[in-house]
Amino acid sequence: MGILEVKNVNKRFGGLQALGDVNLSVAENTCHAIIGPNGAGKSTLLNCLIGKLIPDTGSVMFDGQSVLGRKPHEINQMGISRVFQTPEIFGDLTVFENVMIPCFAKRDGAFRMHAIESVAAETDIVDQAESMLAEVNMLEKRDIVASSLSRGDKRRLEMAMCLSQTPKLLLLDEPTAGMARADTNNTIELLKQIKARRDITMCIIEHDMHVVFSLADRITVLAQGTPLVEDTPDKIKGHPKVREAYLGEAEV
Amino acid sequence: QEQGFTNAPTGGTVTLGFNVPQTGPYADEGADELRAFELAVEHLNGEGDGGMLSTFSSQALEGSGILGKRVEYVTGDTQTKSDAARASARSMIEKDGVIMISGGSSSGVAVAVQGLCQEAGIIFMAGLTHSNDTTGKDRKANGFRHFFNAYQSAAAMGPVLESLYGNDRKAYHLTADYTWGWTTQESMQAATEALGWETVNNVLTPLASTDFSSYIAPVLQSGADVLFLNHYGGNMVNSLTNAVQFGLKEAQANGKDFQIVVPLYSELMARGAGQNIAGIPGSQNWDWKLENQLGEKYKGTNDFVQAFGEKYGFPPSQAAHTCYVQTLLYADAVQRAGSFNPCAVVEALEGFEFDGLGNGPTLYRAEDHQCFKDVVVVRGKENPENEFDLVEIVEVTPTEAVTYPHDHPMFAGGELGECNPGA
Amino acid sequence: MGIVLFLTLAAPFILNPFPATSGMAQFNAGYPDLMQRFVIFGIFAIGFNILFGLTGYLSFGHAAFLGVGSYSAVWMFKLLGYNIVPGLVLSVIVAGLFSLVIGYISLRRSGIYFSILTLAFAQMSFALAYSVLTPITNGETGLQVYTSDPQYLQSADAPSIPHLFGLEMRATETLRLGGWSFDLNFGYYVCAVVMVLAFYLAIRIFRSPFGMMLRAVKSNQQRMNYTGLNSRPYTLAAFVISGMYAGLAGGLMASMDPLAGAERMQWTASGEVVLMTILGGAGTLIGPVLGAGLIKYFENIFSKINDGVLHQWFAFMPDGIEDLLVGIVHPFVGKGWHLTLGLLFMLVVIFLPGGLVEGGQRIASVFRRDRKAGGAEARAAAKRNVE
Amino acid sequence: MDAIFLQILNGLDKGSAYALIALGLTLIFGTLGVVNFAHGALFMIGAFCAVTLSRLLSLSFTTIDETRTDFLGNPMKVETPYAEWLFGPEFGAAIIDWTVPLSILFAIPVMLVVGLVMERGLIKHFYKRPHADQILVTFGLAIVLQEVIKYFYGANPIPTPAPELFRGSFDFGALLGFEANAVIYPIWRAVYFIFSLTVIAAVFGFLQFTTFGMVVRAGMADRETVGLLGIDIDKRFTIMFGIAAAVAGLAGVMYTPINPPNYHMGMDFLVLSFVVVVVGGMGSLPGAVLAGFLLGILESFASTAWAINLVPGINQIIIYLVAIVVLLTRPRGLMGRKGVMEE
Amino acid sequence: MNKPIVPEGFDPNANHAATAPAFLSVWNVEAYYGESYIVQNISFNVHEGEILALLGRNGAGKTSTLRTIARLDTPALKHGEIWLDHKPLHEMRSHEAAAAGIALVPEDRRIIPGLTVEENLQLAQIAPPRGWSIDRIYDLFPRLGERRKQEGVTLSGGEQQMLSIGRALCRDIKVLLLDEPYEGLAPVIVQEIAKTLNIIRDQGITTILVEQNAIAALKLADRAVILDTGSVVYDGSAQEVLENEALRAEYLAI
Ligand SMILES: Nc1ncnc2c1ncn2[C@@H]1O[C@H](COP(=O)(O)OP(=O)(O)OP(=O)(O)O)[C@@H](O)[C@H]1O
Ligand SMILES: Nc1ncnc2c1ncn2[C@@H]1O[C@H](COP(=O)(O)OP(=O)(O)OP(=O)(O)O)[C@@H](O)[C@H]1O
Ligand SMILES: [Mg+2]
Ligand SMILES: [Mg+2]
Repeated sequence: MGILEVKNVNKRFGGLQALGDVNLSVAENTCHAIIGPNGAGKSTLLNCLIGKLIPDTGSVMFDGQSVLGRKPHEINQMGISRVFQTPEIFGDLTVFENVMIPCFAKRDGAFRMHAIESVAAETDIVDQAESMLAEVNMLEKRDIVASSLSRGDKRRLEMAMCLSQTPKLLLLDEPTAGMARADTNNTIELLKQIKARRDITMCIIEHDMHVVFSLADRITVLAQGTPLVEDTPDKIKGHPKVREAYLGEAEV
Repeated sequence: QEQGFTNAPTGGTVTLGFNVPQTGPYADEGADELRAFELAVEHLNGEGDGGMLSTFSSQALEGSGILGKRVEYVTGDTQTKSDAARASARSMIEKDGVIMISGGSSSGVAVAVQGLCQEAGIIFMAGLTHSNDTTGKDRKANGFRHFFNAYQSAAAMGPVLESLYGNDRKAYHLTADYTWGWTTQESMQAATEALGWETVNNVLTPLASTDFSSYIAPVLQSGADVLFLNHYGGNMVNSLTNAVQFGLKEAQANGKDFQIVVPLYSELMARGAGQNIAGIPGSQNWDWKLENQLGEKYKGTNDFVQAFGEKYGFPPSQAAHTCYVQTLLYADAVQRAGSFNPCAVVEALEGFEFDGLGNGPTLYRAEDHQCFKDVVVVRGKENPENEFDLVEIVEVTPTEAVTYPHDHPMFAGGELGECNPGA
Repeated sequence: MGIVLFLTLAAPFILNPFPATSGMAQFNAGYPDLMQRFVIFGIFAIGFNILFGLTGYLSFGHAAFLGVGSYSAVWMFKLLGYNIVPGLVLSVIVAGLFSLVIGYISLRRSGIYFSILTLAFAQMSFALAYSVLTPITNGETGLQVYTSDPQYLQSADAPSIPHLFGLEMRATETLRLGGWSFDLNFGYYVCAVVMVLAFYLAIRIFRSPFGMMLRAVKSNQQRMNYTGLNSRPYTLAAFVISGMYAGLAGGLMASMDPLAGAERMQWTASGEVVLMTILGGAGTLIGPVLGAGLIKYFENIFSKINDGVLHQWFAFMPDGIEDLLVGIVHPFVGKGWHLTLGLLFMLVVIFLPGGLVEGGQRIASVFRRDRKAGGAEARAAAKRNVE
Repeated sequence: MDAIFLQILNGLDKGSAYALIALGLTLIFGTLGVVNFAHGALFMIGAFCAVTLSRLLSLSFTTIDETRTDFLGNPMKVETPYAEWLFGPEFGAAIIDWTVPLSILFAIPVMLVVGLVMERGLIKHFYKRPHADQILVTFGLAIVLQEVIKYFYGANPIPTPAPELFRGSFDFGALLGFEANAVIYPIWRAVYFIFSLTVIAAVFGFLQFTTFGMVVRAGMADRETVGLLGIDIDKRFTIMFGIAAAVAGLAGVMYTPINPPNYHMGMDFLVLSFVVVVVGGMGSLPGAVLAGFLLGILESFASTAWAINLVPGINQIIIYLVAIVVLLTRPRGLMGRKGVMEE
Repeated sequence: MNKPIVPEGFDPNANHAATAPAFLSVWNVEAYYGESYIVQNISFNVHEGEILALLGRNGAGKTSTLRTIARLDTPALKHGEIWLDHKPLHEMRSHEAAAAGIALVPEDRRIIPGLTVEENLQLAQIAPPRGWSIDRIYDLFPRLGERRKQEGVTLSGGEQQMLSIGRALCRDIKVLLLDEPYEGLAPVIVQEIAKTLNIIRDQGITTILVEQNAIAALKLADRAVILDTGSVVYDGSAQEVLENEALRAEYLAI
């Protein structure tokens, strides 16, 4: 019984069957990769997990509770955080504030009326945010307005935001796309450390096979909305169907 | 040097405050009032030809200012909003040190400013305000109204309507949905029902309406044969224009010619309605043709028209007239009382009878500070010769017919209170 | 903060820079009514800015709360007596409840749809207050206290105008120093103290985690929800707080001048506070207060300059030139004050995109000659150091 | 039955005014994304085009008629319009009589120029600025335009009658077999209705059957990318603005015989037209038109005596009530597009 | 700003000096976001029909350089000249540059909301000159053909990338500026696009390719320019970078 159980999830957009009978089970404290061709439904699946979309049929259980019918913020409070495919950050706020907000959300829950105390006085949050920024190597950019970051930096920031919540389940939608190779490697290292250190389950979507094979414990290949195969990385590498539908001649 | 009341004038001048709408829909009316105020100040200071000073029965004023002090004035913009009007009035009192405020082009504003003057302890000489409340429910010891009111309009129109349209009529009222509209409608309904007319319906229209077609359209179907437009200003222009568009003026109902009545006329607005007002009856406080057409009784009229016309090139409106007269009446009262003290002025004005200010013999009634005088009933001219000559006088209803007891139910509920001299 | 405290306390002197007898006395704004208006609208605008400046939700119906506040205060005067404390308390409470209801419904939508919802509620309140609700609001005339009102708590010796435990709002001490005269008005100082408190509270809110959350709402509401924060209660809280500020302003207005008119709730009044906030600089703390002051200054000072005054000013010129100058200035003052105001709006927004505060900062930075700071960073810094 | 019919007719002409104003507004506000508080002023300027033309046509020379006297007793001045003097009394009078329809020809170029100047000179710099700044600048502009008009024409309404031929009313009910007088309808309002349908159809045609509409929509969503595709979006925005100004102006011209124009008529319509556009849904032309007619008809019904008796004050609030109900049940108004001014 | 030290033996501008006449030349270009000086005096040349790889770390200024060449409003070009086939791009605005033959595939794809896939493509063909027909785009990316009526922004990330590239090809272009075209694409598609780029090159279109996957980019490119904090630190053959470990480690950290 995995921490995340997706059963028979279907999602249609008009005439298009974006997800057809998806079943997925992610074991606790593992890293599960979902790969597949463009438009296979990977992001759609994640959207169903965080309440951005509601599946037409099927069930999604996290930690023994259903996430369906809950609001996005409730789902997050259950312990699910997501890094989006196109960076979703607070563009008008500084990098530092961007990281503080999830820290507050973690500590205070979905709403708290702390209107009189000053932000600077919340030392535990400030410390937490600082150490998080240090971890992703962005401490020197802390006072920059997030919207003027370069694209790679925005991604790193978003990752920092999600990590600072110490979620039980971290969903990563192409976290290293657009990142310089060096930073990609750093990110892999970071994620590996976090995985080793913390109580965390990860679900990652990536087209960069280097990342996938460095991190994943198990891989699901999705094609046209249905899981093609699910197996260990080694098995997937050589799988003929996967090669044909997805990898092509790519060396992995 | 006088003391013991708010803004007691020091030095050789005394300052009056003229608070009129300078922006918004009534800006032109306000501008006309301001012209009259300026003219009055000129005359008080002995400049110009003296206007009505020579015809005014009191003769206390001699063109040397008030009590020998030169008259100065400040102006303000009421924006036709109670709040803005009070702000403007307060600045006149607190900053400019005025001893009297006059002006206004709506009853809401007049009542609001009158209340303020009462609290602050200065005199308020109302300008154009027609609602019963100004000298009824909301009357104040420090406030005075020369202009007539809705009740008097109705009382004056009654006999005229009877003679024009007979006793067997069915009336339909469209009424602006606020205090003035209601009091006017109430008064007209009472007056016409006394004639034996029937009231078919009364529909309230939002003040902010610009188009009245949906209110006008059902009128012909309702069985009514007279339409009362209890509207003023822009509302009146539009509702009348709409009514004419819908052919009500040519229509037949119950075998009679359909008629439209506008209880309160305003020359400026009549200009806005253009040809549509031809033949429509209504009431006025005063008209610049009074003396020419009805003779000596209304003396003063021509002197005022002459002075005003010479200076500005066109005849004055009733709003201008009432503002001019109010200024003179105030100055005269101070002169007679020998003091600027508001309480002395109140005493001098209460029960004051005068003549020669264009309305014939007039009484400032002590109980409610309302003037009692003849009321003019007019009708839109069929072929006006120019834009200032839009109405013809149908009749003048004598004072007795428009006088009512001060505790008449339509005016009940108010208290003058004590005169307040302020600090 | 210190500056604000100083400015408000010294306002009677600062606003009367010209001797009472000079021609320029026309420009003096240091008389009680206008000073009270400055701070009251300042409070209104500060509150509005907590909603608009922080969350970006543009309410076009805030005047409704101001109006409700005024009505509540006057009703307290009518029922209990002229002490302003119960009036102020009730006006804040009623405005808070009213804004809770309207906010709860309107905040289901965002952007322009939200603006129109708030506008619709306010316009409905205005229309009804003007007509159908006349028994409660006294319609066009405005709600006021009559001698026949019960005033259950009014003791015999208490003043029959608004007062604070016996101290009259209208009480004014006039200080004459040479040609100058300064009005020290008790009502003004009551308002000023309230505004300083309101301003201080706003500073705290801006710097608090709550304030940061509100800015996050403005920046990216989606992200906020996916970060586990429920944006609705945050926006609703901001809405109610700003509604209560508006109610407080309304209550103070009634306390300074015990009459509450329905026009206070009209869309133009709501629009006015929007303009004040933008004019001064939305999202800054002091900006809205400056904007409020400027608009009220124009309304009260420029509208009172008539041709007579103009002639007086230019009297020292030769006649021909005098008439010419008067002719040139004439369309912009007196009944033309709207024109000047309109031009001012345009000039400010064209040349000072961040409002008056930005203008002030530019001048300051010219003095400090630090032009190196990157645009974005400077702006961020400005936001943090708002004071 | 006839009463219902009558109110629908009434609603239609009210609605056509709303629809026409909202149509112009939605081109600027819903399509270009500029919160244009000066739109009412454009409507007003259109109306004053008619006033101006009528002033021009009735420009007169003065002769003194010694036989009559004016109110001060001086000899009377008699004014004869140049038009009558030029074209002979009859034709001259006919031209003056037809001022309002003639004003259409006059207003189109004037409004286009006004629109272009306004866009090039001012609005252009505000596309990327926050909506709040747009509100401030266009509101300022609206005040300035109003005050200028007030300076020249005063604050009073100015009667501008329709041509003799179109004055008065006709018994529309009689055509349909209702009893006489049941459904009376003013001729000019019928003209206004037909005119507005024509303008609406023309604008729809232009935007529907050319790619112009698509390009402008795209440009509003993402100017930068549209520029990358070789399209000079600025020029198209300018044209769009010009069209919107012309539509607003025409609505104003034709409105003058219905109610005499005054300098603040634009402000009176402003809030209402924003409500109409938003209820129709941002960015949707059909939505704006539909909402215009819908609100017109509902307002008309709410003004009937029985409705007011049923719910006192309903006529005061109906528009806002409907707006609230629509916006709460349909998140983006009747036909709004996603993502337009939702933040 | 401290200028990066150019390693000994390298003349950053050597290559561009040697091979004249250039088709597209970027001369001493400086560009700013507001007050921030981002593109710091950059010069390089591109020859007709060449693929140039523009490489560098995150925040090095690659995107900003491409945006400057495409003449977008930000960053603002404050100094320098850009010539395309004897036409002064630096005097143009973006739509004029586009008419002159520049096409940019932006890094965030910039699919226009509210338009369908097909409308997004049609939009590219409104202003002349036109390039490939829409059908030909559909042949290249069949997925787009299947989704022609779907709203562009609801496409999956990879599909959007296809649309963005397709949109550029809809125009008759001389220079194609590709900002991270492989991002978010499945390996099979990456291989497809690489082939397409070769086809495009064969047609004589010049390409500047910005790509984080430096190896893939270098394999495709003829020449490479490497940026660091807004300045050119290497300008030379792509082959050399591929082969020179030290160089890669220094500037690309690979
Ligand atoms: N709102 C929507 N309306 C219609 N179709 C949609 C919508 N959202 C997604 N789709 C379609 O559903 C399919 C799955 O999309 P999804 O974003 O899940 O793909 P993906 O696997 O994440 O692909 P990629 O790797 O390219 O990001 C795509 O073909 C997409 O076009
Ligand atoms: N709109 C902006 N305002 C201010 N600074 C910006 C803006 N956009 C980018 N920058 C800054 O310009 C520098 C260069 O950014 P650019 O986007 O050109 O980098 P890049 O090389 O494309 O990086 P990446 O590989 O991450 O996309 C960065 O430091 C970034 O922070
Ligand atoms: Mg995806
Ligand atoms: Mg980039």
